[in-house]
Amino acid sequence: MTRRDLRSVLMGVRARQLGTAVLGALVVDVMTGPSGSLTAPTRGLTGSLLSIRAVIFVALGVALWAFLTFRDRLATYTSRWTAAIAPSRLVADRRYRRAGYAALLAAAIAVPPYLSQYWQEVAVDQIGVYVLLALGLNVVVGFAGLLDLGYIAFYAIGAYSCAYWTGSLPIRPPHVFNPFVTIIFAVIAAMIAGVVLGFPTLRLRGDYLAIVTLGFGEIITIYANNLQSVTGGAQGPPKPIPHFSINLLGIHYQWKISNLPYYYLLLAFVVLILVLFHNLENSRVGRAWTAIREDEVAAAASGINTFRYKLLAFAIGASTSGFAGVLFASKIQVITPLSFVLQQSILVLVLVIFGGMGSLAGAVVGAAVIQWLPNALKTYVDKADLFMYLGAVLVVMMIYRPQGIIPSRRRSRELAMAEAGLVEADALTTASKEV
Amino acid sequence: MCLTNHFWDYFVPGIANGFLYALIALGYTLVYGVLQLINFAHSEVFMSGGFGGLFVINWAIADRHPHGLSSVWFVLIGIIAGAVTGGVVAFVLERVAYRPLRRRHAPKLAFLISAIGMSYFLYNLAGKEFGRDARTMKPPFTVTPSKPLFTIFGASVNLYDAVIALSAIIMLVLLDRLVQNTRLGQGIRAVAQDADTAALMGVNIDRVISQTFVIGGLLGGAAGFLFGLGTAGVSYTMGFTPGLKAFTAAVLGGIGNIRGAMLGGLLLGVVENLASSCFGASWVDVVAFYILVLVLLVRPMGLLGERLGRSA
Amino acid sequence: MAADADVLLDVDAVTLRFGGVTSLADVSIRQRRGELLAVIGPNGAGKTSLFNAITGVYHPQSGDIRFHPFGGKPVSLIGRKVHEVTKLGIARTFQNIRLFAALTVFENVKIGVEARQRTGPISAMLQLPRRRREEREGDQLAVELLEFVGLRDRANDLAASLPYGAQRRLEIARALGTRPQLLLLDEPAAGTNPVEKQELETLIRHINTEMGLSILLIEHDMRLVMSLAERVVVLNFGKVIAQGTPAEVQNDPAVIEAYLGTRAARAAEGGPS
Amino acid sequence: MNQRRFVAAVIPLAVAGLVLSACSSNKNSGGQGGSSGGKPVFKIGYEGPLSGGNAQLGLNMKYAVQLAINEANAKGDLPFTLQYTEADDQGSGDKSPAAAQQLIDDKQVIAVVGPAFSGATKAAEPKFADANLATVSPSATSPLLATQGWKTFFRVVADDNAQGPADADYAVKKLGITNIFAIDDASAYGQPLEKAFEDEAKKNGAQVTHQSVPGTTQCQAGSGNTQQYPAVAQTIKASGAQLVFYAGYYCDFALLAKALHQAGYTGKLFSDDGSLDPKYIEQAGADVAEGTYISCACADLSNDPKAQKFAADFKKLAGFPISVYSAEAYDATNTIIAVLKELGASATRAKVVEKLRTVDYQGITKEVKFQPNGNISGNAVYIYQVQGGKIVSLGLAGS
Repeated sequence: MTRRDLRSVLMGVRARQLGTAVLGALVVDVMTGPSGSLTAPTRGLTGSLLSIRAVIFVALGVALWAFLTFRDRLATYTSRWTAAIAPSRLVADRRYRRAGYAALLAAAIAVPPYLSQYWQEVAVDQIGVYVLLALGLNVVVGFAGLLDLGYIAFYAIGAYSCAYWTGSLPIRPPHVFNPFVTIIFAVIAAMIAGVVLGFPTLRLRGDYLAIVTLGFGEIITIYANNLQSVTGGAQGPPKPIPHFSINLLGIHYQWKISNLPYYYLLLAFVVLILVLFHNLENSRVGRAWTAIREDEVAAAASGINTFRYKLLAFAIGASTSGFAGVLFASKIQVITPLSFVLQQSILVLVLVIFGGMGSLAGAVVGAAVIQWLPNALKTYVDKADLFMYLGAVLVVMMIYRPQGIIPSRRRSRELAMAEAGLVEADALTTASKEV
Repeated sequence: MCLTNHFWDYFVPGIANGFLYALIALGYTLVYGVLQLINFAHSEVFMSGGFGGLFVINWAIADRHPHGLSSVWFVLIGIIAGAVTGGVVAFVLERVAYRPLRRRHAPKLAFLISAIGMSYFLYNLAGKEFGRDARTMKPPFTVTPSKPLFTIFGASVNLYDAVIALSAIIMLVLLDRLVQNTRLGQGIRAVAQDADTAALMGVNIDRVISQTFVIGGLLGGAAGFLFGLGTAGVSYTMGFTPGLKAFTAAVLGGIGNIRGAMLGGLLLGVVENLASSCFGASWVDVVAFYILVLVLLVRPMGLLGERLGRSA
Repeated sequence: MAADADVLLDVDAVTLRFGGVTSLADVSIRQRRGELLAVIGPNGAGKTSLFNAITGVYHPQSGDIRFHPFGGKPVSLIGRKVHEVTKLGIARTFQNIRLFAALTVFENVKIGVEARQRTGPISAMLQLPRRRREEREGDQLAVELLEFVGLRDRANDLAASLPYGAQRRLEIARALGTRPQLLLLDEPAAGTNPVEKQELETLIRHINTEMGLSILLIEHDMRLVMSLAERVVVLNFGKVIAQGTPAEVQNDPAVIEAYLGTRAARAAEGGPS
Repeated sequence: MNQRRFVAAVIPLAVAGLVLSACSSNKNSGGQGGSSGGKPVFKIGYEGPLSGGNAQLGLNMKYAVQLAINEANAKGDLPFTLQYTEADDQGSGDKSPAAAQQLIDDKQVIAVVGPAFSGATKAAEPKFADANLATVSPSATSPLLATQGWKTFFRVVADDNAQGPADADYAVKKLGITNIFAIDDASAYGQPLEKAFEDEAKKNGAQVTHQSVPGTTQCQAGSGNTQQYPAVAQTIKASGAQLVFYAGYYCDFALLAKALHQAGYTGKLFSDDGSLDPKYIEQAGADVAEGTYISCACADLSNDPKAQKFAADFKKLAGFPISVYSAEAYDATNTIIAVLKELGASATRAKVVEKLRTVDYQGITKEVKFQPNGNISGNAVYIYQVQGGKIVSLGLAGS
């Protein structure tokens, strides 16, 4: 390539980047601009595109573009800076990682009492419970490479099991239990549901599995909604589900309306599950899942019962979900089928992938960030537009960091190889390749 | 009552639903054919088509009360407006949410998430700009809707259903011809069969993928308009359920397979209506799901099997 | 023909069809315990199909494949799943190497070794003592196997980073990890350079003699086949056209015809094997 | 790699946008920031769905609350300054406790309008009761809510057990219908209302066929599909019903009405306050909607000058006309303001709760007086009918 060619190519790239910057600026302008309405559908667009705002935004975009393109020194400085704080670099080093986790745990224990009640509430209802959900789905999607879009159904099964065994549903159980005890029933029920769903469907290929699980999730909600005499219908169980309590060996403790006790209970469970899953990941089972994800045929030829391991992943994911359901039900005390719709399944999937598929730390951080983000954003933007911003964040994130915030080591290797064109990025949808 | 004396009364409107599903399902199936990806944001392409068609037709009709031939023109204008909007949105969608990821060989789930993100972004943007309540579409024809156009097997067919079905049939036939007989279609089939080989043979993959998205967008957008026509309303959340149904229909017929999508759509439309007559509207999705599972257990690749290249 | 007592693998009149294509037509092959048996034949002769039929990937329409494990009753392999066949004591490698590319060399072998471990998810999660012991034993065996195939110093490298010949050896190590009685090698020398080929030849011989494993070998490299195999079976168009010692087979007119006809074509095509 | 560098360009842009919009949204939200002239600041919180599939219903109420607060401040005779604050619960039980907590944490919040939905109320009310913060819901109609013993719970809307039987009595006794097809939208609002209606209608000797038809995503956060209505219409037609009762919102009701019309159904249509909206007529079409009965536990707004002014001012503030539950939200807010006026600058949360028990405020939809369990006193249900493309009051259901 001659020098001139190179230059024209570079100019081309620059021109494209300028275009992207201007278009990006206009999109941000429209996003943050005034809204239209039923009677004035163009008010939003004209208000943001045909006003001084547009000029400001385009100017900002162009300025940024110019800044980055023509100040090479600065550009390298910024990229070095971003590289330095990029979590993957830090996380890659084991020592940093250990220290980081210890610091995180310490912060998770020490900080919440100083937060406002509101943030404590968010930390329990919206972050804590979803961290558990994300950890469970991470086993299914991240470890075993199965796309499950009906994951929230098991959460529903857990929550309704808890409601049933605590006597909150219209149908009475043979014996009423404390929510703690119902964890066992709920986990078993969710696991059975996982196996029953998985047994006929896990032989299907990735995308087909996705639609079948999606359908399963939908029908569980429909059953919950329609069977009024069993579940209470759309209103949910008529009686509030009781809070947790301990009444054992002379110790009496009742979890009540305040959030901190629930927070610590959840934290303990999350840490427990993290330890269990970490052991699992680095065991025979975890390696078998990786093998299945990478090459199902070779895995089978190495003696791995692929079907059984997939079913196992499904069952473990389902029971974690069911477990989270009990915690949720007992904390919120009120459940309705609306808590278990498809969008929730998608949300949990987003948490897992945003955090970094296959990575336990990623699932935790992803859940924390995505669940925290709307609550933090809503002070600044119109609440009705929250999901628009969330959507934009997801797209930008996937374009620039498809591996997620903290990818697992195995996953990031797979992705690096895929980027170099060596292997498929994942075995989610590739059928058993020709032998 | 179930399946017996009113069979055709349920069957006939089911066909019209089915054609709508088929139009949308094609968008899923075409993209799946060339990329092996579920385009989760296709439901928003459909929604955009609804808005595009609505604005243009409302502006075009203004205060008139169209009838006769002018009705045909208005419907045509609406379809074209919807289709063009859908096509443009699908094109942008591919550029923003797919191409950059493709360049990086991102994992499949990253595509899924970026498509979900795009879907959230688009429908909420529409809600922000156009209001969050349903908008009403002006009717392009002035007839008494209660008067059936004609009857089949004793079941009355109303004008809306007839318009939807007829437009859909024309578009489906055009698409089938396009994929079978043109160079564009050849390219799509080649990429669907084996993208690497197609690239070696000089097919511009990027362009073919872009074109595939646009074709799917045209059909989806037109369906969005027809949908708005049938219900006389368009709203920012209208994409979700029909999108889901159409996706199910595509899988039912064999995702990636054009004729499969058509068959799956029609089948789902009819099955839903019959299920409604037997079990009530709130159980329709349950029945549809059971049928899907049964079909997949017997034919794991859908009714007509998978490949876009082979059977279309 | 071997006496029934030392038969290890008995492929009995197996026919395998795909749609209208017959890959294997009435194929019968018997392998003795400890024998290194080679299967040769031109492209498309059905060699890999034979492997896939034995290992449970394909299911033949007729015929039977019986395996006589050491100290156990003979079992039919028909209708068994791939992992079951592996557990019975038959391991294989693939023509186009199929390693777990993003895992380390050590982990690849470990996956093979773990095929025979028994502890389940619960003891793994809780790190029960039994699980720890098993983990240690597995590590030890994996290291030994890596030592055996000469990859010990690369244990922590990624599988994909190994040179071609080393990947072949790693695949064999992974297969050995499942503790097979019969090892199926699908063109192990394909794509290797002469040095690597030499190493492979030595390795295969060691496996056969030192470890005492029976080996069923598909190979295109005639020199390798003639030097390693005790007996050779020749397939063409899914049929057994000859079998015997390497010397006998080499002089069989049917074999010469089959090879001359296709070898010329192959050379002209330059296609993959 | 070019792209990576570009991420640096996108993020500052987004931040800049957020800052800009934050400025503009502050400007939009009423403009009475900051405490003024030594007067104490009281905030009236609003909890409802402001994002998600039911956002429109939430917005219908939000602007009414804002309007009432703006008007009270504008009069200038208050011994305190009122401010508006809001918490989004997306209409769901999951988000509701956090939304409630947000309002509770803000010590200036003296009373709350909402929560809008029954499920959200069920999940949040224990928190409000614990904080002794009064809530006046404009729209939560589940009968269960009044049975939980929450001291802080009030609502200005009739519960389903008041409205459903009134509807049934009107349909059977007044209209003389004997064969009814009752439909609910499978939501927490429709299901109990339909049940109450069905029980009463059966008691009155009518034959009732019931079907649950999920609300559509196009209209609300339901699971239904717009395409379901033609089949439902066929079923209704085949049942030979003389009247269709719909427990749900106007948007889905309009779709059902149209499908029924196209199927050739000629019987009567009957719905409830969720459908009392001119948009029902617009979306169904005037000829389809003609003759539809709609019941509401709210007085006729169309001839009341106060209500007319409210509607006009609402449209100016919100940018869209008043809709379902706007007027109730306006009344709920004004009830709270009336209580605050009586209490003056020394009002506390506890005092507001106490005072609400005895309040008697003439709102635009009804006279607001509460029963001990928090329900509105008096079950005056009015019947409306679509006549000539307009919703016209037929007077009280019982009369």
